[in-house]
Amino acid sequence: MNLSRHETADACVISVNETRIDAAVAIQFKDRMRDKTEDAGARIVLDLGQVEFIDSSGLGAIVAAMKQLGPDRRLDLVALNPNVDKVFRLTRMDSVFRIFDTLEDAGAL
Amino acid sequence: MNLSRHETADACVISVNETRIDAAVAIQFKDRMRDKTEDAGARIVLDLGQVEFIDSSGLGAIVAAMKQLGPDRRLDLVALNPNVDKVFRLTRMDSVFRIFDTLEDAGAL
Amino acid sequence: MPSNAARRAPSRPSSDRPYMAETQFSLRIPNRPKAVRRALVEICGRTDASGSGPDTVGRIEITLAEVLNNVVEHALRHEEEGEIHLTATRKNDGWHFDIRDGGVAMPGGIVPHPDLPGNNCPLENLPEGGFGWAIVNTLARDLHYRRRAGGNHLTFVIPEH
Amino acid sequence: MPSNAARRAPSRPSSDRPYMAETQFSLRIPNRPKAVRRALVEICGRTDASGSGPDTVGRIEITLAEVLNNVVEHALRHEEEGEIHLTATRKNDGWHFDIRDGGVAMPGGIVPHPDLPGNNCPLENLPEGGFGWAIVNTLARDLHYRRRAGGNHLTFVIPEH
Ligand SMILES: Nc1ncnc2c1ncn2[C@@H]1O[C@H](COP(=O)(O)OP(=O)(O)O)[C@@H](O)[C@H]1O
Ligand SMILES: Nc1ncnc2c1ncn2[C@@H]1O[C@H](COP(=O)(O)OP(=O)(O)O)[C@@H](O)[C@H]1O
Repeated sequence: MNLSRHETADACVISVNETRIDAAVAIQFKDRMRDKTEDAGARIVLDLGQVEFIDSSGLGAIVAAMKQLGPDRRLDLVALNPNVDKVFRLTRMDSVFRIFDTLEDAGAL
Repeated sequence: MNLSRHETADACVISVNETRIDAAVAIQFKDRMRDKTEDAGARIVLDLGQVEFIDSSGLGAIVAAMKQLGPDRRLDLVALNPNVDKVFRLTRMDSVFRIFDTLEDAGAL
Repeated sequence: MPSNAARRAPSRPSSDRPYMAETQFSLRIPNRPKAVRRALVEICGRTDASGSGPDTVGRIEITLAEVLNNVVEHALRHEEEGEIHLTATRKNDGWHFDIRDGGVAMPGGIVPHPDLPGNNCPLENLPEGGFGWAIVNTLARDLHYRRRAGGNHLTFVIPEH
Repeated sequence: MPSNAARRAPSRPSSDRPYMAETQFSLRIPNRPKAVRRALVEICGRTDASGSGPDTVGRIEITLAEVLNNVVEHALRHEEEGEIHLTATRKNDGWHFDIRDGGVAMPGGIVPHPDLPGNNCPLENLPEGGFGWAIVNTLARDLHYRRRAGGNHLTFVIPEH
Protein backbone atom coordinates (compact mmCIF):
# COMPACT_ATOMS: atom_id res chain seq x y z
CA MET A 1 0.00 0.00 0.00
CA ASN A 2 2.02 2.91 -1.36
CA LEU A 3 0.95 6.32 -0.06
CA SER A 4 2.93 9.50 -0.66
CA ARG A 5 2.58 12.88 0.98
CA HIS A 6 3.30 16.46 0.17
CA GLU A 7 2.40 19.77 1.78
CA THR A 8 0.68 22.71 0.15
CA ALA A 9 -0.01 26.17 1.59
CA ASP A 10 -2.96 24.96 3.65
CA ALA A 11 -3.27 21.20 3.32
CA CYS A 12 -1.41 17.96 3.63
CA VAL A 13 -2.04 15.97 0.44
CA ILE A 14 -1.87 12.16 0.59
CA SER A 15 -1.77 10.43 -2.78
CA VAL A 16 -2.77 6.79 -3.04
CA ASN A 17 -0.31 5.24 -5.48
CA GLU A 18 -2.39 2.12 -5.99
CA THR A 19 -5.17 1.13 -8.35
CA ARG A 20 -7.32 -0.63 -5.75
CA ILE A 21 -8.39 -0.14 -2.14
CA ASP A 22 -10.19 -3.39 -1.42
CA ALA A 23 -10.71 -6.10 1.19
CA ALA A 24 -7.18 -7.42 0.55
CA VAL A 25 -5.54 -4.16 1.68
CA ALA A 26 -8.14 -2.26 3.72
CA ILE A 27 -6.47 -2.75 7.11
CA GLN A 28 -3.07 -1.91 5.65
CA PHE A 29 -4.50 1.26 4.10
CA LYS A 30 -5.93 2.36 7.43
CA ASP A 31 -2.63 1.72 9.24
CA ARG A 32 -0.54 3.49 6.59
CA MET A 33 -2.92 6.46 6.72
CA ARG A 34 -2.37 6.67 10.46
CA ASP A 35 1.42 6.74 9.99
CA LYS A 36 1.26 9.30 7.20
CA THR A 37 -1.11 11.71 8.93
CA GLU A 38 0.16 11.43 12.51
CA ASP A 39 1.91 14.80 12.44
CA ALA A 40 -0.28 16.42 9.76
CA GLY A 41 -2.15 19.68 10.29
CA ALA A 42 -5.86 20.34 10.41
CA ARG A 43 -6.65 19.64 6.76
CA ILE A 44 -5.79 16.44 4.95
CA VAL A 45 -6.68 15.92 1.29
CA LEU A 46 -6.75 12.36 -0.03
CA ASP A 47 -5.97 12.20 -3.74
CA LEU A 48 -7.69 9.11 -5.18
CA GLY A 49 -6.83 9.94 -8.81
CA GLN A 50 -4.95 6.68 -9.37
CA VAL A 51 -7.56 4.49 -7.69
CA GLU A 52 -9.75 2.62 -10.16
CA PHE A 53 -11.73 0.52 -7.70
CA ILE A 54 -12.82 0.46 -4.08
CA ASP A 55 -15.14 -2.02 -2.43
CA SER A 56 -17.07 -1.61 0.83
CA SER A 57 -14.03 -2.65 2.86
CA GLY A 58 -11.96 0.04 1.16
CA LEU A 59 -14.72 2.56 1.76
CA GLY A 60 -14.83 1.51 5.43
CA ALA A 61 -11.07 1.99 5.65
CA ILE A 62 -11.37 5.55 4.29
CA VAL A 63 -14.07 6.30 6.88
CA ALA A 64 -11.86 4.76 9.58
CA ALA A 65 -8.93 6.92 8.39
CA MET A 66 -11.08 10.00 8.85
CA LYS A 67 -12.27 8.89 12.27
CA GLN A 68 -8.75 8.30 13.52
CA LEU A 69 -7.87 11.93 12.68
CA GLY A 70 -10.15 12.96 15.53
CA PRO A 71 -12.68 15.78 15.66
CA ASP A 72 -10.21 18.64 15.08
CA ARG A 73 -8.89 17.58 11.70
CA ARG A 74 -10.71 16.94 8.44
CA LEU A 75 -10.28 14.62 5.49
CA ASP A 76 -11.38 15.79 2.04
CA LEU A 77 -11.39 13.61 -1.09
CA VAL A 78 -10.17 14.50 -4.56
CA ALA A 79 -10.37 12.94 -8.04
CA LEU A 80 -12.81 10.04 -7.63
CA ASN A 81 -13.07 8.05 -10.82
CA PRO A 82 -16.60 7.06 -11.85
CA ASN A 83 -16.52 3.61 -10.24
CA VAL A 84 -15.15 4.94 -6.98
CA ASP A 85 -17.68 7.74 -6.98
CA LYS A 86 -20.47 5.19 -7.51
CA VAL A 87 -19.56 3.33 -4.30
CA PHE A 88 -19.63 6.57 -2.30
CA ARG A 89 -23.04 7.47 -3.73
CA LEU A 90 -24.57 4.00 -3.31
CA THR A 91 -23.69 4.01 0.39
CA ARG A 92 -24.51 7.71 0.88
CA MET A 93 -20.99 8.26 2.17
CA ASP A 94 -20.67 11.05 -0.42
CA SER A 95 -22.46 13.27 2.10
CA VAL A 96 -19.93 12.53 4.84
CA PHE A 97 -16.90 13.88 2.94
CA ARG A 98 -16.24 17.02 0.95
CA ILE A 99 -15.42 15.69 -2.51
CA PHE A 100 -13.59 17.73 -5.18
CA ASP A 101 -12.87 16.94 -8.81
CA THR A 102 -9.31 18.23 -8.79
CA LEU A 103 -6.64 19.34 -6.33
CA GLU A 104 -7.15 22.82 -7.75
CA ASP A 105 -10.88 22.74 -6.90
CA ALA A 106 -9.92 21.59 -3.42
CA GLY A 107 -7.58 24.57 -3.08
CA ALA A 108 -4.70 22.18 -2.52
CA LEU A 109 -2.32 22.89 -5.39
CA MET B 1 -0.64 -18.24 25.94
CA ASN B 2 1.74 -20.41 27.91
CA LEU B 3 2.22 -23.92 26.53
CA SER B 4 4.86 -26.32 27.78
CA ARG B 5 6.08 -29.53 26.26
CA HIS B 6 7.67 -32.74 27.40
CA GLU B 7 8.37 -36.07 25.76
CA THR B 8 7.32 -39.50 26.98
CA ALA B 9 8.19 -42.89 25.57
CA ASP B 10 5.71 -42.62 22.73
CA ALA B 11 4.11 -39.19 22.80
CA CYS B 12 4.84 -35.51 22.87
CA VAL B 13 2.74 -33.99 25.66
CA ILE B 14 1.72 -30.33 25.39
CA SER B 15 0.32 -28.81 28.59
CA VAL B 16 -1.81 -25.70 28.40
CA ASN B 17 -0.74 -23.57 31.36
CA GLU B 18 -3.78 -21.31 31.14
CA THR B 19 -7.27 -21.40 32.60
CA ARG B 20 -9.08 -20.29 29.42
CA ILE B 21 -8.88 -20.93 25.68
CA ASP B 22 -11.36 -18.39 24.36
CA ALA B 23 -11.98 -15.86 21.59
CA ALA B 24 -9.39 -13.51 23.10
CA VAL B 25 -6.54 -16.01 22.62
CA ALA B 26 -7.75 -18.53 20.03
CA ILE B 27 -5.46 -17.39 17.22
CA GLN B 28 -2.50 -17.16 19.58
CA PHE B 29 -3.21 -20.69 20.81
CA LYS B 30 -3.22 -22.03 17.29
CA ASP B 31 0.04 -20.27 16.42
CA ARG B 32 1.78 -21.40 19.61
CA MET B 33 0.62 -24.97 18.96
CA ARG B 34 2.18 -24.81 15.53
CA ASP B 35 5.52 -23.69 17.01
CA LYS B 36 5.44 -26.29 19.77
CA THR B 37 4.54 -29.23 17.56
CA GLU B 38 6.57 -28.41 14.46
CA ASP B 39 9.24 -31.03 15.14
CA ALA B 40 7.04 -33.38 17.20
CA GLY B 41 6.55 -37.04 16.35
CA ALA B 42 3.45 -38.86 15.24
CA ARG B 43 1.51 -38.64 18.50
CA ILE B 44 0.75 -35.42 20.33
CA VAL B 45 -1.23 -35.39 23.57
CA LEU B 46 -2.80 -32.11 24.66
CA ASP B 47 -3.16 -31.88 28.43
CA LEU B 48 -6.10 -29.59 29.22
CA GLY B 49 -6.06 -30.26 32.98
CA GLN B 50 -5.56 -26.59 33.89
CA VAL B 51 -8.18 -25.29 31.44
CA GLU B 52 -11.44 -24.37 33.14
CA PHE B 53 -13.22 -22.88 30.14
CA ILE B 54 -13.24 -23.02 26.37
CA ASP B 55 -15.69 -21.32 24.03
CA SER B 56 -16.41 -22.17 20.39
CA SER B 57 -13.42 -20.11 19.23
CA GLY B 58 -11.16 -22.07 21.56
CA LEU B 59 -12.68 -25.31 20.32
CA GLY B 60 -12.11 -24.17 16.74
CA ALA B 61 -8.49 -23.42 17.58
CA ILE B 62 -7.99 -26.95 18.96
CA VAL B 63 -9.49 -28.40 15.77
CA ALA B 64 -7.24 -26.10 13.72
CA ALA B 65 -4.23 -27.24 15.76
CA MET B 66 -5.05 -30.84 14.87
CA LYS B 67 -5.55 -30.01 11.19
CA GLN B 68 -2.22 -28.26 10.92
CA LEU B 69 -0.48 -31.44 12.14
CA GLY B 70 -1.41 -33.01 8.83
CA PRO B 71 -2.78 -36.49 8.13
CA ASP B 72 0.23 -38.42 9.47
CA ARG B 73 0.15 -37.16 13.05
CA ARG B 74 -2.59 -37.30 15.63
CA LEU B 75 -3.75 -35.11 18.48
CA ASP B 76 -5.32 -36.73 21.56
CA LEU B 77 -6.88 -34.84 24.46
CA VAL B 78 -6.46 -35.44 28.17
CA ALA B 79 -8.09 -34.20 31.41
CA LEU B 80 -11.13 -32.25 30.20
CA ASN B 81 -12.88 -30.59 33.10
CA PRO B 82 -16.70 -30.84 33.08
CA ASN B 83 -17.28 -27.46 31.39
CA VAL B 84 -14.70 -28.13 28.71
CA ASP B 85 -16.10 -31.59 28.14
CA LYS B 86 -19.59 -30.09 27.76
CA VAL B 87 -18.48 -27.90 24.86
CA PHE B 88 -16.95 -30.89 23.05
CA ARG B 89 -20.15 -32.90 23.53
CA LEU B 90 -22.53 -30.10 22.55
CA THR B 91 -20.72 -29.62 19.25
CA ARG B 92 -20.13 -33.37 18.72
CA MET B 93 -16.42 -32.70 18.46
CA ASP B 94 -15.93 -35.35 21.16
CA SER B 95 -16.16 -37.90 18.36
CA VAL B 96 -13.37 -36.27 16.37
CA PHE B 97 -10.69 -36.66 19.08
CA ARG B 98 -9.62 -39.50 21.30
CA ILE B 99 -10.25 -38.18 24.79
CA PHE B 100 -8.67 -39.62 27.95
CA ASP B 101 -9.27 -38.85 31.61
CA THR B 102 -5.62 -38.90 32.62
CA LEU B 103 -2.18 -38.98 31.04
CA GLU B 104 -1.89 -42.50 32.41
CA ASP B 105 -5.07 -43.59 30.58
CA ALA B 106 -3.62 -42.01 27.46
CA GLY B 107 -0.45 -44.04 27.89
CA ALA B 108 1.55 -40.85 28.05
CA LEU B 109 3.16 -40.87 31.47
CA MET C 1 -36.46 -2.85 39.41
CA PRO C 2 -36.44 -5.25 42.37
CA SER C 3 -36.67 -3.94 45.89
CA ASN C 4 -33.63 -3.93 48.13
CA ALA C 5 -35.10 -6.80 50.07
CA ALA C 6 -35.32 -8.83 46.90
CA ARG C 7 -31.71 -8.06 46.06
CA ARG C 8 -30.61 -9.46 49.39
CA ALA C 9 -32.45 -12.69 48.72
CA PRO C 10 -30.88 -15.69 50.42
CA SER C 11 -28.99 -17.80 47.97
CA ARG C 12 -30.99 -21.01 48.27
CA PRO C 13 -34.73 -21.44 48.53
CA SER C 14 -35.83 -22.70 51.93
CA SER C 15 -38.62 -25.23 52.17
CA ASP C 16 -41.15 -22.70 53.47
CA ARG C 17 -40.41 -20.21 50.68
CA PRO C 18 -40.55 -22.27 47.49
CA TYR C 19 -40.43 -19.28 45.17
CA MET C 20 -37.01 -17.83 45.02
CA ALA C 21 -36.81 -14.08 45.52
CA GLU C 22 -35.52 -12.21 42.50
CA THR C 23 -31.81 -11.46 42.23
CA GLN C 24 -30.65 -9.07 39.55
CA PHE C 25 -27.47 -7.48 38.29
CA SER C 26 -26.41 -5.45 35.25
CA LEU C 27 -23.10 -5.03 33.45
CA ARG C 28 -21.80 -2.85 30.64
CA ILE C 29 -19.27 -4.71 28.57
CA PRO C 30 -16.85 -2.91 26.23
CA ASN C 31 -16.62 -4.18 22.67
CA ARG C 32 -13.48 -6.34 23.09
CA PRO C 33 -12.82 -10.07 23.57
CA LYS C 34 -10.81 -9.41 26.75
CA ALA C 35 -13.72 -7.43 28.19
CA VAL C 36 -16.08 -10.30 27.38
CA ARG C 37 -13.74 -12.62 29.23
CA ARG C 38 -13.70 -10.39 32.30
CA ALA C 39 -17.48 -10.09 32.20
CA LEU C 40 -17.89 -13.87 32.09
CA VAL C 41 -15.67 -14.32 35.12
CA GLU C 42 -17.71 -11.68 36.94
CA ILE C 43 -21.02 -13.29 35.95
CA CYS C 44 -19.87 -16.75 37.04
CA GLY C 45 -18.88 -15.28 40.39
CA ARG C 46 -22.26 -13.66 40.86
CA THR C 47 -24.44 -16.55 39.74
CA ASP C 48 -22.38 -18.90 41.88
CA ALA C 49 -22.64 -16.55 44.88
CA SER C 50 -26.40 -16.40 44.48
CA GLY C 51 -26.49 -20.15 44.91
CA SER C 52 -26.73 -21.60 41.42
CA GLY C 53 -24.94 -24.89 41.07
CA PRO C 54 -21.86 -25.52 38.93
CA ASP C 55 -23.85 -27.10 36.11
CA THR C 56 -26.07 -24.01 35.80
CA VAL C 57 -23.13 -21.64 36.11
CA GLY C 58 -21.33 -23.66 33.44
CA ARG C 59 -24.27 -23.46 31.03
CA ILE C 60 -24.55 -19.72 31.68
CA GLU C 61 -20.88 -19.17 30.97
CA ILE C 62 -20.89 -21.22 27.76
CA THR C 63 -24.06 -19.57 26.43
CA LEU C 64 -23.05 -16.02 27.28
CA ALA C 65 -19.57 -16.53 25.82
CA GLU C 66 -21.15 -17.37 22.45
CA VAL C 67 -23.73 -14.59 22.56
CA LEU C 68 -21.30 -11.87 23.69
CA ASN C 69 -18.47 -12.91 21.39
CA ASN C 70 -20.92 -12.91 18.49
CA VAL C 71 -21.87 -9.34 19.30
CA VAL C 72 -18.19 -8.32 19.34
CA GLU C 73 -17.31 -10.31 16.21
CA HIS C 74 -20.41 -9.58 14.16
CA ALA C 75 -22.86 -6.93 15.37
CA LEU C 76 -20.08 -4.51 16.45
CA ARG C 77 -17.38 -5.75 14.10
CA HIS C 78 -17.09 -2.47 12.25
CA GLU C 79 -17.06 -0.35 15.40
CA GLU C 80 -14.07 0.58 17.45
CA GLU C 81 -16.14 1.72 20.42
CA GLY C 82 -19.48 0.38 21.61
CA GLU C 83 -20.75 -1.40 24.69
CA ILE C 84 -22.98 -4.36 25.37
CA HIS C 85 -25.59 -3.95 28.09
CA LEU C 86 -26.42 -7.10 30.00
CA THR C 87 -29.00 -7.66 32.71
CA ALA C 88 -29.36 -10.98 34.53
CA THR C 89 -32.37 -11.77 36.69
CA ARG C 90 -32.78 -14.95 38.66
CA LYS C 91 -36.37 -16.12 38.67
CA ASN C 92 -38.07 -19.28 39.74
CA ASP C 93 -37.39 -21.09 36.47
CA GLY C 94 -33.80 -20.00 36.00
CA TRP C 95 -31.67 -17.06 34.94
CA HIS C 96 -33.26 -14.56 32.55
CA PHE C 97 -30.83 -12.61 30.40
CA ASP C 98 -31.45 -9.36 28.55
CA ILE C 99 -28.67 -8.29 26.18
CA ARG C 100 -28.55 -5.14 24.10
CA ASP C 101 -26.07 -3.67 21.66
CA GLY C 102 -26.12 -0.81 19.16
CA GLY C 103 -24.61 -2.80 16.30
CA VAL C 104 -25.80 -3.97 12.90
CA ALA C 105 -28.92 -6.13 12.78
CA MET C 106 -28.89 -9.88 12.79
CA PRO C 107 -28.91 -10.94 9.12
CA GLY C 108 -32.45 -11.87 8.16
CA GLY C 109 -33.72 -10.15 11.31
CA ILE C 110 -33.90 -13.39 13.28
CA VAL C 111 -31.64 -15.42 15.53
CA PRO C 112 -29.64 -17.78 13.31
CA HIS C 113 -30.58 -21.41 13.84
CA PRO C 114 -27.78 -23.17 11.98
CA ASP C 115 -27.24 -26.90 11.97
CA LEU C 116 -24.15 -28.02 13.80
CA PRO C 117 -21.28 -28.08 11.31
CA GLY C 118 -20.74 -31.65 10.17
CA ASN C 119 -17.84 -33.66 11.59
CA ASN C 120 -18.18 -36.72 9.43
CA CYS C 121 -15.61 -35.60 6.91
CA PRO C 122 -11.91 -35.79 6.10
CA LEU C 123 -9.56 -34.13 8.60
CA GLU C 124 -8.82 -31.16 6.35
CA ASN C 125 -12.51 -30.25 6.10
CA LEU C 126 -13.29 -30.32 9.82
CA PRO C 127 -15.09 -27.14 10.92
CA GLU C 128 -13.12 -24.57 12.92
CA GLY C 129 -16.18 -22.51 13.81
CA GLY C 130 -19.82 -21.87 13.12
CA PHE C 131 -20.76 -23.59 16.40
CA GLY C 132 -21.90 -20.48 18.27
CA TRP C 133 -25.63 -20.24 17.62
CA ALA C 134 -26.01 -24.02 17.57
CA ILE C 135 -24.69 -24.07 21.15
CA VAL C 136 -26.94 -21.18 22.21
CA ASN C 137 -30.01 -22.78 20.65
CA THR C 138 -29.28 -25.98 22.60
CA LEU C 139 -28.69 -24.43 26.01
CA ALA C 140 -31.09 -21.46 26.06
CA ARG C 141 -34.88 -21.44 26.32
CA ASP C 142 -37.31 -18.72 25.17
CA LEU C 143 -34.75 -17.17 22.86
CA HIS C 144 -36.17 -13.94 21.42
CA TYR C 145 -34.58 -11.34 19.19
CA ARG C 146 -35.91 -7.91 18.28
CA ARG C 147 -34.42 -5.10 16.27
CA ARG C 148 -35.36 -1.76 17.72
CA ALA C 149 -34.14 1.84 17.52
CA GLY C 150 -30.90 1.04 15.75
CA GLY C 151 -29.96 -1.72 18.16
CA ASN C 152 -30.28 -5.40 18.92
CA HIS C 153 -32.15 -6.86 21.86
CA LEU C 154 -31.84 -10.51 22.77
CA THR C 155 -33.53 -12.29 25.65
CA PHE C 156 -33.35 -15.88 26.82
CA VAL C 157 -33.49 -18.10 29.87
CA ILE C 158 -30.95 -20.56 31.21
CA PRO C 159 -33.11 -22.98 33.15
CA GLU C 160 -32.14 -24.24 36.57
CA HIS C 161 -32.92 -27.90 37.08
CA MET D 1 -23.35 -25.61 -21.80
CA PRO D 2 -23.43 -23.23 -24.79
CA SER D 3 -22.22 -24.33 -28.19
CA ASN D 4 -18.88 -23.13 -29.50
CA ALA D 5 -20.70 -20.83 -31.89
CA ALA D 6 -22.46 -19.18 -28.97
CA ARG D 7 -19.17 -18.70 -27.15
CA ARG D 8 -17.77 -16.86 -30.13
CA ALA D 9 -20.74 -14.48 -30.18
CA PRO D 10 -19.94 -11.06 -31.59
CA SER D 11 -19.55 -8.53 -28.86
CA ARG D 12 -22.33 -6.13 -29.81
CA PRO D 13 -25.79 -6.95 -31.19
CA SER D 14 -26.20 -5.89 -34.80
CA SER D 15 -29.48 -4.38 -35.91
CA ASP D 16 -30.57 -7.55 -37.75
CA ARG D 17 -29.88 -9.79 -34.72
CA PRO D 18 -31.57 -8.07 -31.80
CA TYR D 19 -31.09 -10.98 -29.39
CA MET D 20 -27.56 -11.23 -28.25
CA ALA D 21 -26.01 -14.68 -28.53
CA GLU D 22 -25.11 -16.20 -25.20
CA THR D 23 -21.60 -15.72 -23.87
CA GLN D 24 -20.51 -17.72 -20.87
CA PHE D 25 -17.47 -18.26 -18.71
CA SER D 26 -16.69 -19.97 -15.40
CA LEU D 27 -14.05 -19.39 -12.75
CA ARG D 28 -12.94 -21.16 -9.59
CA ILE D 29 -11.81 -18.67 -7.01
CA PRO D 30 -9.69 -19.68 -4.00
CA ASN D 31 -10.87 -18.58 -0.57
CA ARG D 32 -8.58 -15.52 -0.21
CA PRO D 33 -9.07 -11.75 -0.67
CA LYS D 34 -6.17 -11.57 -3.14
CA ALA D 35 -7.76 -14.32 -5.23
CA VAL D 36 -11.05 -12.42 -5.24
CA ARG D 37 -9.17 -9.36 -6.48
CA ARG D 38 -7.57 -11.33 -9.31
CA ALA D 39 -10.93 -12.85 -10.25
CA LEU D 40 -12.55 -9.41 -10.43
CA VAL D 41 -9.84 -8.13 -12.76
CA GLU D 42 -10.34 -11.21 -14.94
CA ILE D 43 -14.13 -10.79 -14.98
CA CYS D 44 -13.90 -7.10 -15.87
CA GLY D 45 -11.62 -8.02 -18.73
CA ARG D 46 -14.02 -10.62 -20.03
CA THR D 47 -17.23 -8.64 -19.70
CA ASP D 48 -15.53 -5.66 -21.30
CA ALA D 49 -14.19 -7.82 -24.13
CA SER D 50 -17.65 -9.19 -24.78
CA GLY D 51 -18.83 -5.65 -25.42
CA SER D 52 -20.47 -4.52 -22.18
CA GLY D 53 -20.01 -0.83 -21.50
CA PRO D 54 -17.99 0.65 -18.64
CA ASP D 55 -21.08 1.36 -16.55
CA THR D 56 -22.19 -2.28 -16.71
CA VAL D 57 -18.68 -3.56 -16.09
CA GLY D 58 -18.44 -1.19 -13.12
CA ARG D 59 -21.70 -2.44 -11.61
CA ILE D 60 -20.57 -6.03 -12.14
CA GLU D 61 -17.25 -5.40 -10.42
CA ILE D 62 -18.81 -3.64 -7.42
CA THR D 63 -21.52 -6.27 -6.95
CA LEU D 64 -19.22 -9.26 -7.33
CA ALA D 65 -16.64 -7.72 -4.98
CA GLU D 66 -19.26 -7.60 -2.22
CA VAL D 67 -20.67 -11.04 -2.91
CA LEU D 68 -17.30 -12.78 -3.21
CA ASN D 69 -15.69 -10.98 -0.26
CA ASN D 70 -18.71 -11.91 1.86
CA VAL D 71 -18.20 -15.55 0.98
CA VAL D 72 -14.54 -15.33 2.00
CA GLU D 73 -15.23 -13.31 5.15
CA HIS D 74 -18.37 -15.09 6.31
CA ALA D 75 -19.40 -18.33 4.58
CA LEU D 76 -15.82 -19.66 4.43
CA ARG D 77 -14.40 -17.74 7.36
CA HIS D 78 -13.58 -20.83 9.37
CA GLU D 79 -12.02 -22.67 6.46
CA GLU D 80 -8.46 -22.53 5.35
CA GLU D 81 -9.16 -24.13 1.99
CA GLY D 82 -12.28 -23.85 -0.13
CA GLU D 83 -13.17 -22.45 -3.52
CA ILE D 84 -15.94 -20.34 -4.92
CA HIS D 85 -17.43 -21.43 -8.24
CA LEU D 86 -18.68 -18.65 -10.44
CA THR D 87 -20.44 -18.84 -13.77
CA ALA D 88 -21.33 -15.72 -15.78
CA THR D 89 -23.72 -15.85 -18.70
CA ARG D 90 -24.59 -12.89 -20.88
CA LYS D 91 -28.20 -12.93 -21.94
CA ASN D 92 -30.46 -10.44 -23.59
CA ASP D 93 -31.32 -8.64 -20.35
CA GLY D 94 -27.86 -8.55 -18.85
CA TRP D 95 -25.29 -10.70 -17.11
CA HIS D 96 -26.57 -13.69 -15.13
CA PHE D 97 -24.32 -14.85 -12.30
CA ASP D 98 -24.34 -18.20 -10.55
CA ILE D 99 -22.14 -18.42 -7.46
CA ARG D 100 -21.59 -21.46 -5.27
CA ASP D 101 -19.56 -22.16 -2.17
CA GLY D 102 -19.35 -25.00 0.35
CA GLY D 103 -19.42 -22.75 3.42
CA VAL D 104 -21.81 -22.18 6.30
CA ALA D 105 -25.35 -21.16 5.46
CA MET D 106 -26.53 -17.59 5.29
CA PRO D 107 -27.88 -16.78 8.75
CA GLY D 108 -31.67 -17.06 8.65
CA GLY D 109 -31.41 -18.96 5.36
CA ILE D 110 -32.07 -15.86 3.26
CA VAL D 111 -30.05 -13.12 1.63
CA PRO D 112 -29.58 -10.32 4.21
CA HIS D 113 -31.46 -7.17 3.26
CA PRO D 114 -30.00 -4.69 5.75
CA ASP D 115 -30.71 -1.00 5.74
CA LEU D 116 -27.78 1.13 4.77
CA PRO D 117 -25.87 1.99 7.93
CA GLY D 118 -26.86 5.52 9.01
CA ASN D 119 -24.47 8.40 8.35
CA ASN D 120 -26.37 11.10 10.20
CA CYS D 121 -24.37 10.75 13.38
CA PRO D 122 -21.29 12.08 15.14
CA LEU D 123 -17.96 11.37 13.45
CA GLU D 124 -16.93 8.70 15.94
CA ASN D 125 -20.06 6.65 15.24
CA LEU D 126 -19.77 6.63 11.46
CA PRO D 127 -20.07 3.10 10.06
CA GLU D 128 -16.92 1.38 8.80
CA GLY D 129 -18.77 -1.51 7.22
CA GLY D 130 -22.06 -3.31 6.90
CA PHE D 131 -22.58 -1.85 3.40
CA GLY D 132 -22.09 -5.05 1.46
CA TRP D 133 -25.57 -6.53 1.06
CA ALA D 134 -27.15 -3.08 0.81
CA ILE D 135 -24.99 -2.45 -2.27
CA VAL D 136 -25.79 -5.85 -3.76
CA ASN D 137 -29.53 -5.39 -3.19
CA THR D 138 -29.37 -2.05 -5.00
CA LEU D 139 -27.39 -3.17 -8.05
CA ALA D 140 -28.60 -6.72 -8.62
CA ARG D 141 -31.97 -7.96 -9.91
CA ASP D 142 -33.60 -11.38 -9.33
CA LEU D 143 -31.42 -12.13 -6.34
CA HIS D 144 -32.05 -15.71 -5.19
CA TYR D 145 -30.40 -17.75 -2.50
CA ARG D 146 -30.73 -21.46 -1.83
CA ARG D 147 -29.03 -23.73 0.63
CA ARG D 148 -28.42 -27.13 -0.85
CA ALA D 149 -26.24 -30.15 -0.14
CA GLY D 150 -24.03 -28.43 2.41
CA GLY D 151 -23.40 -25.41 0.23
CA ASN D 152 -24.67 -22.00 -0.79
CA HIS D 153 -26.02 -21.09 -4.19
CA LEU D 154 -26.67 -17.50 -5.15
CA THR D 155 -27.99 -16.25 -8.48
CA PHE D 156 -28.64 -12.71 -9.70
CA VAL D 157 -28.64 -10.53 -12.78
CA ILE D 158 -26.76 -7.32 -13.48
CA PRO D 159 -28.96 -5.63 -16.08
CA GLU D 160 -27.55 -3.96 -19.16
CA HIS D 161 -29.30 -0.76 -20.03
N1 LIG E 1 -24.81 -10.83 17.06
C1 LIG E 1 -24.79 -10.98 15.73
N2 LIG E 1 -25.07 -9.95 14.92
C2 LIG E 1 -25.03 -10.12 13.60
N3 LIG E 1 -24.74 -11.28 12.99
C3 LIG E 1 -24.47 -12.34 13.72
C4 LIG E 1 -24.48 -12.25 15.12
N4 LIG E 1 -24.18 -13.46 15.59
C5 LIG E 1 -24.00 -14.26 14.55
N5 LIG E 1 -24.14 -13.60 13.40
C6 LIG E 1 -24.04 -14.21 12.07
O1 LIG E 1 -24.43 -15.57 12.22
C7 LIG E 1 -23.40 -16.46 11.81
C8 LIG E 1 -23.40 -17.69 12.67
O2 LIG E 1 -22.92 -17.38 13.97
P1 LIG E 1 -22.22 -18.53 14.83
O3 LIG E 1 -23.09 -19.75 14.82
O4 LIG E 1 -21.91 -17.97 16.18
O5 LIG E 1 -20.89 -18.89 14.08
P2 LIG E 1 -19.49 -18.11 14.05
O6 LIG E 1 -18.55 -19.06 14.71
O7 LIG E 1 -19.21 -17.94 12.59
O8 LIG E 1 -19.63 -16.81 14.77
C9 LIG E 1 -22.12 -15.63 11.87
O9 LIG E 1 -21.11 -16.10 10.99
C10 LIG E 1 -22.64 -14.25 11.50
O10 LIG E 1 -22.75 -14.12 10.10
N1 LIG F 1 -21.98 -15.18 2.26
C1 LIG F 1 -22.37 -15.09 3.54
N2 LIG F 1 -22.50 -16.18 4.28
C2 LIG F 1 -22.88 -16.08 5.56
N3 LIG F 1 -23.16 -14.92 6.18
C3 LIG F 1 -23.06 -13.80 5.51
C4 LIG F 1 -22.66 -13.81 4.15
N4 LIG F 1 -22.66 -12.55 3.72
C5 LIG F 1 -23.02 -11.78 4.74
N5 LIG F 1 -23.26 -12.52 5.84
C6 LIG F 1 -23.71 -11.98 7.12
O1 LIG F 1 -24.48 -10.81 6.81
C7 LIG F 1 -23.94 -9.66 7.45
C8 LIG F 1 -24.11 -8.44 6.55
O2 LIG F 1 -23.23 -8.51 5.44
P1 LIG F 1 -22.71 -7.17 4.75
O3 LIG F 1 -23.89 -6.30 4.46
O4 LIG F 1 -21.87 -7.54 3.57
O5 LIG F 1 -21.83 -6.44 5.83
P2 LIG F 1 -20.30 -6.73 6.26
O6 LIG F 1 -19.57 -5.50 5.83
O7 LIG F 1 -20.38 -6.87 7.75
O8 LIG F 1 -19.82 -7.96 5.57
C9 LIG F 1 -22.51 -10.02 7.78
O9 LIG F 1 -22.01 -9.29 8.88
C10 LIG F 1 -22.63 -11.51 8.05
O10 LIG F 1 -23.08 -11.75 9.37
